[in-house]
Amino acid sequence: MSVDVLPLDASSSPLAFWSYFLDHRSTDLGWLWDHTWLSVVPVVVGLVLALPLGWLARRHAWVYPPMMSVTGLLYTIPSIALFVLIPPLFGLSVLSPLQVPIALSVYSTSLLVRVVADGLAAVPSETVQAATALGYRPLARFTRVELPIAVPVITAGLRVAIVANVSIVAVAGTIGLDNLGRLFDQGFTLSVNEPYYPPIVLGIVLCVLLALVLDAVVLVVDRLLTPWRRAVAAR
Amino acid sequence: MIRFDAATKRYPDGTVAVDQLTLEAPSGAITVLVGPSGCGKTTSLRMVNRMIEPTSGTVWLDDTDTASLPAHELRRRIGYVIQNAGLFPHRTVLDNVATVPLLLGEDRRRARASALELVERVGLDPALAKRYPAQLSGGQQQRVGVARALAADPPVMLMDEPFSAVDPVVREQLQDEFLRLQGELGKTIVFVTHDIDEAIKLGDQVAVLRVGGTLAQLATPAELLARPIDAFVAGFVGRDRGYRALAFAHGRNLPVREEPTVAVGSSHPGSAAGLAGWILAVDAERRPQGWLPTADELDETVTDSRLHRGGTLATQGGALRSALDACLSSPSGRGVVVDDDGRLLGSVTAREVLELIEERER
Amino acid sequence: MKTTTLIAAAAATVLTLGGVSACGSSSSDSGSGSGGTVASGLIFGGPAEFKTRTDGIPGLQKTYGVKFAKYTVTDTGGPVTVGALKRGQIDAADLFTTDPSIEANDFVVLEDPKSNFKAQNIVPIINKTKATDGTKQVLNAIQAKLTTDGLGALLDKIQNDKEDPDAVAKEWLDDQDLDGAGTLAKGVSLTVGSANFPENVVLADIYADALSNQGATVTKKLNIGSREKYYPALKSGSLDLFPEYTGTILAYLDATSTVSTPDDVYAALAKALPANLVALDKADAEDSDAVVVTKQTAEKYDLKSIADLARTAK
Amino acid sequence: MIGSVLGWLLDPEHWRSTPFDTGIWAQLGAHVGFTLIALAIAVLLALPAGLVIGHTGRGSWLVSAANAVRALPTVGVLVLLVVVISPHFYGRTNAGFLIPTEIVLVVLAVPPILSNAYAGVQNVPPQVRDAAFGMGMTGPQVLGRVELPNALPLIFSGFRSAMLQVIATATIASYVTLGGLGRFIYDGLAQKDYPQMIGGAVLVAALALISDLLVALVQRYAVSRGVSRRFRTDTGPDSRTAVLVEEDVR
Repeated sequence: MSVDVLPLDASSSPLAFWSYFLDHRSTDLGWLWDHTWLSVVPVVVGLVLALPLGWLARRHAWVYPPMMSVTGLLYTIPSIALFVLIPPLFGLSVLSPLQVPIALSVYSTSLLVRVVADGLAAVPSETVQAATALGYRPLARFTRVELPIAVPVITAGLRVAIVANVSIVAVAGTIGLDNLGRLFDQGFTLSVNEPYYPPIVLGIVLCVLLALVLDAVVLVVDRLLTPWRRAVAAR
Repeated sequence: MIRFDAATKRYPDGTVAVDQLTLEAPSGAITVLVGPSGCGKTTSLRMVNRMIEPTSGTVWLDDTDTASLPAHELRRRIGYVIQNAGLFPHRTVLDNVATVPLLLGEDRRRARASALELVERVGLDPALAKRYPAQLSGGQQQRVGVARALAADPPVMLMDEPFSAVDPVVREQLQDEFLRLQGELGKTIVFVTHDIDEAIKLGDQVAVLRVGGTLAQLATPAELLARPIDAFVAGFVGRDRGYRALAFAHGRNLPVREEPTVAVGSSHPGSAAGLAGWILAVDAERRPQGWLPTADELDETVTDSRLHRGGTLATQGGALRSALDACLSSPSGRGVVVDDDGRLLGSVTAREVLELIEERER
Repeated sequence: MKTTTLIAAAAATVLTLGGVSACGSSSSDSGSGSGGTVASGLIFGGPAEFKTRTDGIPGLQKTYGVKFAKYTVTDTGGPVTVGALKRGQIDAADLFTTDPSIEANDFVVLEDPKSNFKAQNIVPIINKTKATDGTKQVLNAIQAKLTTDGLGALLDKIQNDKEDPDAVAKEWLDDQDLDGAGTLAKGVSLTVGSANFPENVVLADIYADALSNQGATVTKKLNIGSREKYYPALKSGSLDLFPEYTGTILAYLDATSTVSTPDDVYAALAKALPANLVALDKADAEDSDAVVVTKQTAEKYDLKSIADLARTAK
Repeated sequence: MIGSVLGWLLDPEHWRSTPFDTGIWAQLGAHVGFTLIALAIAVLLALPAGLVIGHTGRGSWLVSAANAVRALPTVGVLVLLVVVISPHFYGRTNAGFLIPTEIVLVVLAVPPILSNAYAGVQNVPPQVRDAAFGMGMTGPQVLGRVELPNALPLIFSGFRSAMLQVIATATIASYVTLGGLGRFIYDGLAQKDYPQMIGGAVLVAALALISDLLVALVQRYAVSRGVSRRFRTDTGPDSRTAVLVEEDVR
């Protein structure tokens, strides 16, 4: 264990968040990292699950309404309840770090299934017919024609999901799971007699920065995947 | 009467859409603004109801400077029809048509009643009145658009490419219907199109605009075809304008000759001797049905399936263009001329039509 | 009818902004002139589990005949409870005896002569496989030096001076001459956990730092929420060491237990723990639940002990 | 597990309030109350703003700004506001906690309502707007009689999304001592009463579902068939445009 007797910082001004960060750098960076992967992994899992499900909902019209009802229903379960419900359902230990990513994957999948289905629905039917006429088989047509065209809609959904996740992960911090939400709990606990802002403000600042950075990453990926849109925009 | 007086539209970035346009659209007539894209024809039109405000110059509506009225009051006096109709998706056909009367404060029941009349007047089934625009075809929507513009009985109508989003067959129907309606109503109309054929067909006068928003030529369609003022207008009016000009030359003194016929369904063809290979088949009302080759077995019954139907028909009193076309499209070389009810009058040859044209040019 | 109930409830709970009125206790200021007890005019605030715990509301009623007008769920001796009590949203609260905010706000701790609350001595609960002689020696040495007042002082540094719990822990070890480097715990690798309140965190830091100084490989998993979250982890072996309180852990393991003195509780705890867990020495330091009121309330009703709450209001 | 949850839900004792235990009816009422207050404020703020921004095309940065607000962590903002606001309220009032909670819920509800109202007006086909002006409607008439009715499907979808988020998020009111259905979740957790906790979660989900159905019903009657395209002859899927309206945290 590192021997770090930390300098005392008693300033409770909201602007003291930076020196608070410097004082607790290693812990805070650890929580930032936890927060990051907890936000990202579920979106990746959600996308991987949502692609086939969304395709199915698009392919068979009768699948769409029930699938949207189920995903919509899952989305209404409050995250705090889901965090607590998941361990017994999945046979995990109560403290398992997996409960948050699993719960968030449920949300991300719910959100993205609709996005994928609607994104595929937005592919012009002439394009699909042209691809079929050119001899694409269904799978190749899906991966090489329909999916690329649906990318803008899907990335729009990904941006929403990832930003939402950053906020939901913080909720898990209040029940003691490691991430930036812990800063809120800390700040709250230390605000017994008078407000102690630095950890709270630091938490908000880091969460917002993280959300913005992750959002930007998705945006960059979107740009890379759809060069034709840049060509149109540059004209 | 609508008068543009040095009307100019210059945008902040310096582009000039309409440059010093001076033009009069006489009352009761159709004035068509035509030109390539970027010529400012739509901008000019929209300056009339101030959807676009002129940068300088004046647009007069009879003796009123349009700038002197509040824009929305001005617009309620002017019918406005646009491409794709711009119908309100959330209102039924009837309520779309009743829009302006309701805006003018007319009582709802009366507005609807007169709207229903108008729906019929533009040639729509009144059963469609309760439908929503999304349930109509493009042509039907366009008719509703016209009905809506007519609802408050405005003396002036502005029409911005109203028929360009429908297929050619429907477009022609709409154009004919429009001319019929204008024959009854006699509105003062400014009509924008990029289609020179439409301009020539519909316009009492046609204003050709060139890119940059200047007026190239204002003339009647016949004059425009006959005497384009410069190379731009000539190029825009098109290569076969000499032939198209025949559409404005009447065929009253066409030397129509009697044409031997056989009746469809008869087995005795009558005398086919001396005919150059083809005989005209008619029905019981003497309406031409098609040509029968004389080389065929003439004693067999004349049936529909044996007829050549290539020829077009000309009407006596119609344009020379249709007469010449009837000759050129007929397998026998003899153009069939009918009366207004479609009954056979006789035939004419291309040579005879050309002689008539030459005679007139002299 | 149900709609009416709903609307009425919505209005009552949201719009009156009141934590009151559910049973018509008009306000604590007017007292209840109708001859009720002092408590029947007061609103009590505390954690949700205090409502059902044997030594919570049921215990207060059974032992002292105290019945409050209403119960408002706040938090577990945290900022919400303190703030609500300070600002008059509630009149009496469940706080912990070591809480420095009691002194800071001039709150009055009501005596508990009939020992309704179980003894709450600090006790390390450790996984048997990690309880080597060396680790026992290190931890028991700490236990011997922990006092209630000392704990309050540590907490004050964290809560009011905003010092880092780990720094406070190191400072304390230094003050107590317990920070010497050594090899007593060499070769032991363990994970130390704590609940998410400062006192528990600083205790875990003290244990962890001392063991680390003595050569153990220590992983900290601090600020884990409530007992419901961390106890299963402790039991299953993903946590090895946890600072606990004899009374609450006993109540958690055996809800029916009625013992309350320090030694009885400690003895009962030893029996109640599962085979893989063991309790080391209990410290003198105690952090027990207490019924706390503001100074004004105490003076107004002349309150010294919990029993006074059951008197007829004047 | 399911049986004990059902048992908890079906026990009439749990629906009634006592001085010590607020029953399901009362907490449901409180939850609905929090939600209605937040939605009412959010609609009053965001709907006119979104409509006007969409109509004039000016101030669209406000929509982007509101969307950026989604990046704020809900819990963090709640804690911050409680710490700032609650010390100013004394006596028998929960205003010190209610106000922060409502602010958080309003902040959550504004972006979807605002951006969908904006997008709804923006999505009105330009020729429809052109025709409306061309027929002599004034700006407010165009907005009220043409743009608003055509934007309704998107406005409703934004409202529904906001409502679901608010209902789900109102549970964290209980994190700062307020009532609402979150009470059962937090109390159940603290009291190791898992049927109560899951029952609370089920109630929240049910409330969300039923509210959504009710609003869907209102939408059916409020939106012109010409816009929703629910024609009797049309057997195609519901054409409600599901614009991304970004659910957030609960």
